[in-house]
Amino acid sequence: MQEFPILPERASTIAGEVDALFWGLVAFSVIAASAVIGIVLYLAIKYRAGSAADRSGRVEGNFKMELAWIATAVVLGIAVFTAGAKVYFDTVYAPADALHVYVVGKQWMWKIEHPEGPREINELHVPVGRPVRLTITSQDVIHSFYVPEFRIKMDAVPGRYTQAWFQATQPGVYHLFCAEYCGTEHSRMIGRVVAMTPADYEAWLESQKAGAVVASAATAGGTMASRGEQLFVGLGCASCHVQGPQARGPSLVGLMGTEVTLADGSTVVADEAYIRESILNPAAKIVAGWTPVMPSFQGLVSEEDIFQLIQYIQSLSRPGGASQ
Amino acid sequence: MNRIATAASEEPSYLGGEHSIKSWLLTKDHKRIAVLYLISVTLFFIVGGIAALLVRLELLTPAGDLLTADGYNRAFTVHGIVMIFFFLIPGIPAVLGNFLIPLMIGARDLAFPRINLLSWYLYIVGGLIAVVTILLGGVDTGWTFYTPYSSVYANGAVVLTGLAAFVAGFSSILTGLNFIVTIHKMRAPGMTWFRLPLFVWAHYATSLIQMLATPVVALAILLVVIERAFGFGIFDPAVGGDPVLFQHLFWFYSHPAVYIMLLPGMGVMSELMAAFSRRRVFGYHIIAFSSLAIAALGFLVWGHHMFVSSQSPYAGLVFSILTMMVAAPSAIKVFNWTATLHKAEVRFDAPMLYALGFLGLFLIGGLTGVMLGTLGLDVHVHDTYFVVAHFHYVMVGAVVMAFLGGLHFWWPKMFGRMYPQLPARISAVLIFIGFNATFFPQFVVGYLGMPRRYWEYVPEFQIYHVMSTMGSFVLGVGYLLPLIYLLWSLRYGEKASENPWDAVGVEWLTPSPPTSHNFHETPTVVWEAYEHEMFPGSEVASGRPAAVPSHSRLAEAD
Amino acid sequence: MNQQQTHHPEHHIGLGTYVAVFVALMVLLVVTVAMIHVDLGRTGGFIVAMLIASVKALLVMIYFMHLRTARALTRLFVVFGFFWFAILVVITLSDYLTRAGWPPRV
Amino acid sequence: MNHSHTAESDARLFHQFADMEQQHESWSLGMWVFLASEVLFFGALIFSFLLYRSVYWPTFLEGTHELDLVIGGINTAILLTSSFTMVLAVYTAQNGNHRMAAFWLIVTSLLGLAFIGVKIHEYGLKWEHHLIPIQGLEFEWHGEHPQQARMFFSFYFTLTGLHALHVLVGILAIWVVAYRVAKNHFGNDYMPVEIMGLYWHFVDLVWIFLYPILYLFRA
Repeated sequence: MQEFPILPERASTIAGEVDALFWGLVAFSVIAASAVIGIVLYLAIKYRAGSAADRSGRVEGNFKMELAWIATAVVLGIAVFTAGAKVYFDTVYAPADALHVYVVGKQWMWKIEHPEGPREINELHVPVGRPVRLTITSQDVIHSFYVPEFRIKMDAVPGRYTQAWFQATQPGVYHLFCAEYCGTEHSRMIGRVVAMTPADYEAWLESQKAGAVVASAATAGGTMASRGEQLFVGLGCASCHVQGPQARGPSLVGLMGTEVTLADGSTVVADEAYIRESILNPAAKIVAGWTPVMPSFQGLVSEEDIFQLIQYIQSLSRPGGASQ
Repeated sequence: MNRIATAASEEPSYLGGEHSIKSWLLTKDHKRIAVLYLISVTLFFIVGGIAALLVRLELLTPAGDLLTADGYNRAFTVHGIVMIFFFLIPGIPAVLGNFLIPLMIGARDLAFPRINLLSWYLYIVGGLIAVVTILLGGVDTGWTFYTPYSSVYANGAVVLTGLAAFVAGFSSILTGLNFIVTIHKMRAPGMTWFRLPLFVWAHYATSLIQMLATPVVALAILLVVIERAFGFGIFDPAVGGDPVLFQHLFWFYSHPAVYIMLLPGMGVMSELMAAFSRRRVFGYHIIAFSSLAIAALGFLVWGHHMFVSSQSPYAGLVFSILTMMVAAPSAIKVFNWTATLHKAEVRFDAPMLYALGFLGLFLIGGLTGVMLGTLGLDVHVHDTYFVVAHFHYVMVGAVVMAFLGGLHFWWPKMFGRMYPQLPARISAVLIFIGFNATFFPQFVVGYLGMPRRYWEYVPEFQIYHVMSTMGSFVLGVGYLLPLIYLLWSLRYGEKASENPWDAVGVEWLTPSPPTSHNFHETPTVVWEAYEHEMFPGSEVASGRPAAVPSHSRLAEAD
Repeated sequence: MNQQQTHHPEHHIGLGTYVAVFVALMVLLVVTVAMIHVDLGRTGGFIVAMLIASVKALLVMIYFMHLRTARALTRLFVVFGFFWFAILVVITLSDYLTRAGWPPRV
Repeated sequence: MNHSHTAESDARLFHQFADMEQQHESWSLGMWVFLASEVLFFGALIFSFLLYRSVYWPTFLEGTHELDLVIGGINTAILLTSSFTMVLAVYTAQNGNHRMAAFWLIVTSLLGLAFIGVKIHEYGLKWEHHLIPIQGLEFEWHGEHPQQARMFFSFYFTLTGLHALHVLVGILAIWVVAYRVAKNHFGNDYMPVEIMGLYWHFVDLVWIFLYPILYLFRA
């Protein structure tokens, strides 16, 4: 008889918290349920028709007890809510120094890309002990990136980016599922998350880079940023977005994460979603002082291309990034 | 012992009269319409059950070997759509509510009999469209129709299925409309709001939800149908539409819809606990108002279905705290039902066993609902079999148990025949055991991470699916038993008296089965809810003068 | 629960009132159209237009639909309808507004 | 189905009601409860439209300019007048003058038809300008974002289409009621006309909100 699992492995920092919350609620439920069932059976048997129990002084209602019961239910509810919310907020905002990974859900496969360059299908290699931030989107329908052993889940919604993060604690191979129904092969859109010691991870990165050089130029090995740069030139972005007088578009050097004032006076933070929107729907947010001449690239660039362009633009903000 | 029943015994019962097709298909008698609903609802339960059986058989093995992937997706979609729109939503209100509400409040019929018949015809038209789409291959979108899959990528008859759901929804609106007006305007003299049976209170709250929630899902499904037929792109992200807006509109109805299914069950539960404890329900007013509280709060919590759907964390907080509040009225009801057993005379007839089964399964369903409403936990268990187990515990465990309990309780009144007690008790216990065997393992495999709607799954989950499928066979047998002995009782069951369970309620004053006009004269209610001492129909008070029949509404007792 | 009202309580809304309400509605129609020339900004224009529309709606409901003489129960259901619509709007906006500020990022 | 016919001209009391007053109140409450559910139906659609308008307001602005403000205004005036004639119908029915009531009902339905006629004319204009967002039809948009413009017009056609459908159903119902009032089927019972009036006023109410939302936001 194969091993009889009751709980998925605790392979991420928050897994322990989620399980503690779960066992707490299970314990509370078992106590509450057995208390009620116990009382019901006791009363039903004691006062069964024909039994000689004393039935004088029947109570039709007791407002104080009712209020007490309502109060306990509400107070318990708030307590459970706060416990749950605390654990939840640990899963929402990723720490700043997190390793960044881009995930694109597509009908019936997960395409994962590391800034350092490796691209994987239905596989995700991550180092143990370091937070990993996922920027997730979908190319067609709604999927959901779900790693039970890490207790994280986040929908991949087409048309926008969603965030999730985890920090693996134990090396091992864990399940990757799609949790939102997405069509015929929904149950085959699964894969593996391989958590490795940092040394193994570095070795894996090197092997990926080496392997990539051998691969054809078309898949253009090297980092996402370098692939982004090639796209930046290939698609003609470089002809407008340059520094200096003949620029017809705002310079993108040092743009990432800064405040941008728009033509209608409002300001917006230049994050990934802003760049994606500006590529696909340029007229939505026109930078102050520039005319809306940029054509839309809707349909010309895939989700991976946009990720690579974002990485390239991000690399322009880091000192010593690729020169323009 | 002059009762209204004896005065009207020469009149034929509503079943007696003429038996032509026209007299049944064009009837305006709420009791006949209830029987029509009972037959059609049972047929759809069987269709949904077969789809469930296919799903369970497929999941016996990790590999997809019984059905193709597409076949499996269509099977669970048929199971979802048929069970929810064509069994659970009409279920108790259309069968028991239609039959009993006029009787319980001393009215000759519902306020709008013709609209009641129209409601049944809309239900049948919706049902036929659904059956046609199933024969055409059905849809593979799940009963939730999430966009953009349903509106752009799905390749089934989504337009037809959407119309079926739309028409069935409109039938539900009309039933709700009928109940609200009847309960407000047609109560017999003396039947004040606080003398109403709790069954009627529960249906009043349910009708409010039906009226105020169903239009929004009617619109959401209509938009999906229009988008798919004309390519409007309202929910299509490729052209800038927002798929999450569909989820908001859909769940704005679909969570209150959960209470449309549950509240009538709670109404039946209150009646059964009162009747089989032979005492007034503990805290009558609190139970009545908790039904209204559930109806109102039920509208505020829909976002807990969308915690991980790119909904903002702030909205997640709002929905999670409100979900905890909606749990309170249900907890109060359980507390009051338990307290009703105190100093009672509990009889363990078949309906009471179903009621106790309801209590047990509803406890587990309710408490796991609180778990799912907790943000930290829902991230892990959302869209897994943990959720599947939760809503089956509440929808199938509680609601179907209450439906069967109510059916067994009022069967003698509806058809004038008593069913054999032993097989009824056996089926109640069998359903309880079979149900737990089917769905408790799903909690465990859900927490292990088994996602919903999976045709194939990883091998280590198989042990739980095998247990669940074995349990589902026991559950299946448990559900078939009542079909057999209840139909058997129609011909061979012994004649039932007016008040076989010695319960309190105006419906127990009429003959079994009642005459087509319910009451020779409108009764006047002089007893409090569930007050055996003052109730003319109960053995305790036998020999006292019957309820004074009054000729017009204005001649009032109080 | 028994009401001793006259047989036709609604009778006392006179023809004159109806004509006055009708004229008011027409005037408000002209006003709301004229308002587009007054530049109040996007949200300002929206609020004013909705206010005028609400006044027109109230006029129709109170006088033409006889809410003025209707029973409290009927008015309750009118309030239910609009209140539940408000629930849908307010709580759904709690998601859209906090997603990424205004305008909501669809 | 026995319903007591006290006198030919007297109203028809259905068997499940104890007296006429209970029947009247039930019908009135029934219609109001139904209208409450319709508020949710149109409300959810209008809310969705406003949400999209707040996100894509530049393109929706151009879409609004595409709609003819004057035609919309005329249509609103027509519906307001029809509400007024419906009130006259109810008023005359209350006074027992069922012939005049039938007349005003017919006038109301004719105004309804006029509204539908203007609507068809407007749709014709959109057809000529190739602004029908249905797939397969050529959608001509010289502005910035044709896809968002298509969405504006899909909302426009959904909103006005569903409303026009409700107007058509109202017109058919008016004809039935008008015929029976003319044939004096209801005797001195004005309630059927009143109920018809409630539905018609609601349809007018929806348009009172649709007109500014679709036609008037041009700033």
